[in-house]
Amino acid sequence: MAVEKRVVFRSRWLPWLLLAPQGVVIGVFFFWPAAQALLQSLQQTDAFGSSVEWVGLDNFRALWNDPKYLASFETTAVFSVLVAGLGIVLSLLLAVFADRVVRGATLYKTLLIWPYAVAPAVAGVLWLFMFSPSIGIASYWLHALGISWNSLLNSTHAMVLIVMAAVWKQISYNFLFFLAGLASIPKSLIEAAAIDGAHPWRRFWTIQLPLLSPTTFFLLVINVVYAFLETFAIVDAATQGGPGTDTSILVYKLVYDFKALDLGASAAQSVVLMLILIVLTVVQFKYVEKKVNY
Amino acid sequence: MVERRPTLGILAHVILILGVIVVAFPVYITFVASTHTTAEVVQAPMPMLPGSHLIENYKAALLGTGNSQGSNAAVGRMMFVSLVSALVITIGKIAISLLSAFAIVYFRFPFRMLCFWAIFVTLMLPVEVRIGPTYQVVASLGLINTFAGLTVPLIASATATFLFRQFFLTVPEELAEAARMDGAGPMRFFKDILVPLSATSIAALFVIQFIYGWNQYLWPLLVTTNENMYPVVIGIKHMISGGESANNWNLVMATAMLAMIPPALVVLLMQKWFVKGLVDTEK
Amino acid sequence: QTEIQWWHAMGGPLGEWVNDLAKGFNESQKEYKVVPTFKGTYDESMPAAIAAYRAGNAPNILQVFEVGTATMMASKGAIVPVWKIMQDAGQKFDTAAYVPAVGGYYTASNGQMLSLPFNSSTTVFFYNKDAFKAAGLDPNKPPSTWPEVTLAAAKLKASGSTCPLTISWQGWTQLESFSAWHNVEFATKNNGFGGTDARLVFNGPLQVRHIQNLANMAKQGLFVYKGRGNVPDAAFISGECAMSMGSSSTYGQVNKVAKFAFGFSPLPYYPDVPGAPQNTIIGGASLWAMSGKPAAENKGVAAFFAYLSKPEVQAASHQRTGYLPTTKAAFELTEKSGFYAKNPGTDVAVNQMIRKTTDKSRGLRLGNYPQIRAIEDEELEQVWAGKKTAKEGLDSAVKRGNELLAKFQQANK
Amino acid sequence: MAAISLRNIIKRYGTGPKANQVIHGVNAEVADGEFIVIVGPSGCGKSTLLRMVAGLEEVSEGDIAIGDRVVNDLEPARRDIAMVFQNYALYPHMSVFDNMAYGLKIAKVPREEIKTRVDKAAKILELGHLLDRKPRALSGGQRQRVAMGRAIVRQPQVFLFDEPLSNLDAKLRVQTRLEIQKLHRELGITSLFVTHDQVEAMTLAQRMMVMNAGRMEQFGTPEEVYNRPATTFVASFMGSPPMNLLRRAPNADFGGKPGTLLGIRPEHLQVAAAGWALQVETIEMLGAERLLYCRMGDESVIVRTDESLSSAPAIGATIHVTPRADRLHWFDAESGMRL
Amino acid sequence: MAAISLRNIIKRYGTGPKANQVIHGVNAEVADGEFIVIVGPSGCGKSTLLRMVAGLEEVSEGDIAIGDRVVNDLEPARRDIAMVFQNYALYPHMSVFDNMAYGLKIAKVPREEIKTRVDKAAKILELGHLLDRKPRALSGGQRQRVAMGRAIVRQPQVFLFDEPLSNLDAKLRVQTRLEIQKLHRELGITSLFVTHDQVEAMTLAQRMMVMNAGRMEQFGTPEEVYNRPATTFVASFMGSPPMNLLRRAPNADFGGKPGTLLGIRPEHLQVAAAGWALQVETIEMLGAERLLYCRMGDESVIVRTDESLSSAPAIGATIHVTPRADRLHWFDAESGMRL
Ligand SMILES: Nc1ncnc2c1ncn2[C@@H]1O[C@H](COP(=O)(O)OP(=O)(O)OP(=O)(O)O)[C@@H](O)[C@H]1O
Ligand SMILES: Nc1ncnc2c1ncn2[C@@H]1O[C@H](COP(=O)(O)OP(=O)(O)OP(=O)(O)O)[C@@H](O)[C@H]1O
Ligand SMILES: O=P(O)(O)OC[C@H](O)CO
Ligand SMILES: [Mg+2]
Ligand SMILES: [Mg+2]
Repeated sequence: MAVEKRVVFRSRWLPWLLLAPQGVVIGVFFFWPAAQALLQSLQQTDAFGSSVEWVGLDNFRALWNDPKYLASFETTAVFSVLVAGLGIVLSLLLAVFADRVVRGATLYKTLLIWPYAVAPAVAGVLWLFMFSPSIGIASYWLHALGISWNSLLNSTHAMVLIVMAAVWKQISYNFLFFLAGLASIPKSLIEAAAIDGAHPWRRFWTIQLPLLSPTTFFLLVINVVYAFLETFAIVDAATQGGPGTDTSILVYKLVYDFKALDLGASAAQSVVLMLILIVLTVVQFKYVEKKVNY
Repeated sequence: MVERRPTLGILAHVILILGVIVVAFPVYITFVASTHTTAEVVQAPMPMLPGSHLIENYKAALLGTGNSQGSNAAVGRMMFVSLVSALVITIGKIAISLLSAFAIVYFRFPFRMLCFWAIFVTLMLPVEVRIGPTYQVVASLGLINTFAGLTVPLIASATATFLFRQFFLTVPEELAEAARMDGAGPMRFFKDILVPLSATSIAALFVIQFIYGWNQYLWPLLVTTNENMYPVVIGIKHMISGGESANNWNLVMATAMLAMIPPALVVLLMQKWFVKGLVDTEK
Repeated sequence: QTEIQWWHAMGGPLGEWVNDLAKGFNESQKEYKVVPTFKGTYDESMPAAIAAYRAGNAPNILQVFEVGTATMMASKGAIVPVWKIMQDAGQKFDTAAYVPAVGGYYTASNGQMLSLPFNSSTTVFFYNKDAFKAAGLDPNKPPSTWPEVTLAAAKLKASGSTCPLTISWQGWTQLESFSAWHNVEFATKNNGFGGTDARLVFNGPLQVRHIQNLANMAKQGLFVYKGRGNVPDAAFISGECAMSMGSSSTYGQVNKVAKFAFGFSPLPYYPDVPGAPQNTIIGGASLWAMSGKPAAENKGVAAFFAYLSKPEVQAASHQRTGYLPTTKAAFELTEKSGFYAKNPGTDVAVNQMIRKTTDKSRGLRLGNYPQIRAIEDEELEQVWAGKKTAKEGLDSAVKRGNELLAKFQQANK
Repeated sequence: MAAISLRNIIKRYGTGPKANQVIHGVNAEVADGEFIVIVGPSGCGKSTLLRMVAGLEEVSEGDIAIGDRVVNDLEPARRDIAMVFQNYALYPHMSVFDNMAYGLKIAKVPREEIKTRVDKAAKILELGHLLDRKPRALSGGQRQRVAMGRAIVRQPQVFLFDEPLSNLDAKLRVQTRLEIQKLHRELGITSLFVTHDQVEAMTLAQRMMVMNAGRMEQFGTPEEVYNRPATTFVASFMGSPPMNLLRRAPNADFGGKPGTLLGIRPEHLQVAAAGWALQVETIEMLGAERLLYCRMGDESVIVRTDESLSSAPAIGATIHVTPRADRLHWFDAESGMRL
Repeated sequence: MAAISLRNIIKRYGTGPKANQVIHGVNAEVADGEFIVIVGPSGCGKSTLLRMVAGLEEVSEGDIAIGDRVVNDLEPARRDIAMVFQNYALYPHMSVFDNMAYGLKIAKVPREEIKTRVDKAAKILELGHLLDRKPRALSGGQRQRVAMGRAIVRQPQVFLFDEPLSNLDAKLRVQTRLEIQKLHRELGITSLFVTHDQVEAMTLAQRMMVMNAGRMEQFGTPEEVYNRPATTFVASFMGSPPMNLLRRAPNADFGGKPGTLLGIRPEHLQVAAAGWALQVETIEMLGAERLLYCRMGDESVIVRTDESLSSAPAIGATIHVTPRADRLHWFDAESGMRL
């Protein structure tokens, strides 16, 4: 991958003009609000904003002193690792096999891509509907299998439920990217490896997987961000953070506190979350991409 | 195929079929539920085969005529709102990302990489995290209840900018040089050469962003105060949010199916381009 | 025509009801037009409205669930008290016309009513008559005390029921209403009516005893936890659970979908507690008039409120939705029409409410209450799961809840 | 090392009526240790043939044997072959060392020996200092050598080359050609080498297989092919500039009959005072010699002359040439077969 | 059409202490209508020079004039030049017609005229039937012609070619070379043609500029360059196989002094009964001739002989050669300059 273009157009103002629309949008609707959030995190206000008090780092201190919030980090870590990990592994598995088969490939692909169209807000409801202990078809089957499914009181079941729903929602997206990545691996490499005596399994590990690493890396970033930020609707619909607070991931707590009009706490959490993500992404870029590039 | 292994072929089909079952099952359940009466759906276990109320349920969902249907806005209008906002978001994102990626790849200017990172960081700032203050901004710009308010704040796109940048880096430099020799200025090159060449990447992003736009929930809920401006996802939530009574799951599911059709169509129609677009981008 | 914006959180069939109310009003006069808008669930519509208020876009009328009441009241000048809006518009307004447990909930300590009671429900007990019959219980004699409930549950279980009892809205029914029903203090300062320095005390001996009781039942499989909020209703409606407790407003849905004979009755109580049963606490929501609106619109709001308070309108709503009649007149009207006779059990809720309230049963007025509800849910789940004893769970809930109250107090000085 | 036999090989892509037959029955016996070049124009089926030997394509009909095993149903890995691809197909994420060692690692060759073998190959190919680099940090020629190294270390029975030089520039091509020759002399491994470049074919082949449209037109040593082309196709394909094939007038001079073609190579036409009269149309100077593109009636004739700058004819001038009588080729005009 | 002058051209990439100077003062005058080939090894700065003329790179020092305008600060489009790129740089999404017409459209040439001009160019290049195709549906040779067509329709004053033939296979390269020659004869447009292939350079150039490491080593006609190379670099770069440069023993035979190198081309060594004794190491058959790679003491010597198959020496045999006395070149061993 070329990193820079040799030829460049020369203009002092044109690049700025080209960046302007995106710049305005991110400035006005992303950075300004983010700065506001930062500001709010240092304040204590009532819901209506009629009394504003500067409290310095009190909101952060309160978070730090809240064992539930700290526990939520662990929950989030477990959840994100599972979602990103499973999401990537499963979709890779499907993509590798879909790439292999000749017959019916298009049908498989179509059916696997379809769920991508489901809204997260609806996805949570769907899964709840399937796994609801009273009317859910899946929990009914599980009971029939002798597993007393109870995502309401069993933390593990609850975690499994939201992980499944979140992975399910993301699997098509990952699948598509992997499919594309696999298609871009020159066929002659696979042939060369076959002649070198590598069997399909070995070939996958030593050739295809390493060559997919740019795709995997991209998906890793996207999936971690997804698990951290875009799963609110799923958790809200499926477990509401329960049982107890055992599935209360950071973003769930954040949006919940926002809904409960605890603005200072919610803003402080936004700031913490952004920091975590930025650090995570930088780390991913620094360390993972180094290994990824070839 | 570089080897002859029937077992592996069978394994591939087995895994794919399993995958399809797991992945498509919720959608199937949705469909089945949308063909029964409410009472049938809430029995445990619910029926596994489609029932006989398909037409009646879908008619009710589409026209908003179900006897105890929650939302009075028929799905038709909501679908329209969803469509317009999804399209505006999609086209907007693609347009501004194309421009930014063009600037970043084809020009040299101070703070170039800083600009790129500034755009990239927005990945970490989804609506959920900045919702309150963003609402303030939109309100003070008078964009409440407008398509602009529904769409513009969501229009920045780190993913699209990133992918376009990757793609532009693979476009041979000689094309730009040839265009310069032909007398094309930067914008002319952009319009005549770069954009047409990006067609497959654009298609890929179109799918991703369309679905993103179509599936918005929290944001539209906040910036619209008029049910005429509600997208269909809110409509679905409207039908299931009742605090008091159990839901008309059959109609909810019928609406969910209806709401799934346009994005599913976009996915299916663009599938070929989509994958190809991503391939081009990857390299 | 002056447009009145009305934001609500009524989904499903209730959305229709809200629309019909607006239609009814709009057709009854020419001057105003009420435009109802669904703004998501209770916990979504309230922050949306408050954000809108801060941006100068608030609606005229906002429906707020009962647990948001303290937040709304504490807002300095964001709302116009209902008595004032009625007075300014010259509408007749008599606080005494309201059912005491309903009106009291929304009335300030000085006796002035701040928001208009709209869809008020309360906690009731419902049971599956077919299942009772099958278990050898008298289908026409629902258990009225907790010992009886336990006994019935055991019998139901013995007859093969996998879920003898479940509970909706656990915090509301088993802590809040339970405390009021037994005339026990839930929070200091008259459950918060006396000021923002109120603190939770629902970890008292009676509450601990009751929750421990339920935990034991859960362990024996007599009580089966089916989720937060109203989710467990579905388990009753599908016939899985034989007994349940929840909102009176569930009536309509049960009546429509259930394929078995069912009965509604008052909440069970502990017979050894003096003063029990007292009255239960309301749920649901009330309507708030937002400030900063032109006088003409406020007049429209008042007119609409007056319309909603009409006994005919009230009675019709009550009969349609299962929500309480908020005025005594509406109750009487319904009774006279023979509705209760035709639909046995529909009067249970009203009868639980109509009594005179005490300081411990008037209701709750606590800040940050949506979060406190969540804490109750979280801690109770730990108890049901056997991870905490009732005492530990309630102590922890009280401690965490009190931190939020302190925060609220500080923010609303 | 092993002999290879191709027995009536037929290849069809697709099945049923839509099947597209691209190889129409090729028979050939390659001796143990021989260096065979398969040459022919683009699309004639060279790669397909090679890939069938490699096991990357299935054989539709006929048998392929390596040594004395019929390998039709053997997986590529089991055929004990190594292949050098046109685009090298180096593993981009592995170092040069790992690229070469990959096949050995899979074969579970002990570490020590892998190192020895790779080092030896690297030495032969002068890649010693590049072993730690990734392929993208190599020049075209170096990549080519790595690809070759990867094949060498395997010590296979058969080497297959699919146009391995076509991505190199002219200079490098010549140089690598020599290296391959040297290598084959040293290792003596049976090799099939595909190219469409006839200079490559001539210089490398012990025997060459000239293919056209899925058929083998001639199979012989370069000398045989050059001096006694079996068909007009071979005659005009081998040799640059190609052999002149004349249909008309002068044929009779040498006893040509109607329905025959006279073939004469450009270097076998000597400028003389008298003889065929040609009109010079273009002249190309190639340093040591000069090509005259001429016209004789409606036929074009190419003449190759030594450099002798003083006597260069002008464009448009008429020159006279005489063909060397001992270098005439006669073909049947219909079938193109040598007479 | 116009003359081009390069006046003391210097090019540095980067600025300040990290600057990397790649062109070190090139001076050259190209006459109106001349066909100049710039030749040299990879990385010597050929493309850089060409791109400066095109305006795609800025000139660090010195002036470039086209006609009588100094064009240093002129946009590429204003210089009235056309360029053919190595990879053709055809717009993949436009038809052949649109590819050719694009520059004209931008220049707002009327539709009618665009059509006339493109048709004319297409006719010259025999592209008439391909005008509606997209580039990806064309063969390499056809793409090459489209790239040329795109340059022609512009009717520029100057043509620039940056290795336009290197992506073609050998056969096509020869053919296209002829076409370019023909075209230049017809249109007579001043042309700069970059290549690192010396055969191309020899056949195409009216004059050639041999570059090495950013310097121009010789600028003259192919004959001059071939027959009187100005430096050892030129001597060994031009000619394939390269000129033998001998440092040792035999020099004295011809009056060589210490510190000089004797250059002699492979074709000027004649196998004889006596003379220098060489040991044959490798033999390459090229059809019409044969190359003998030999060793004489510690120097390697290449000998080119005519095909005469009967008398082919064996590898390892010793042969005797005599150099043609009129074809000897002497160079200073230090500076490499011709003496
Ligand atoms: N997978 C395939 N499916 C169908 N036809 C194919 C396939 N691969 C090759 N062909 C056809 O088979 C014929 C021979 O192709 P092949 O690649 O063997 O030619 P080649 O001689 O190697 O040409 P080149 O010199 O261009 O590489 C061609 O006509 C080609 O179109
Ligand atoms: N943009 C650039 N920045 C820095 N150095 C460059 C740049 N472009 C070329 N160079 C250097 O300038 C020198 C000359 O490069 P140029 O491309 O002109 O060589 P060339 O003669 O065209 O070689 P080739 O035959 O490989 O195309 C090389 O050493 C190259 O590394
Ligand atoms: O379901 P509802 O409307 O009776 O309301 C329930 C209450 O909000 C519980 O607090
Ligand atoms: Mg081939
Ligand atoms: Mg170059």
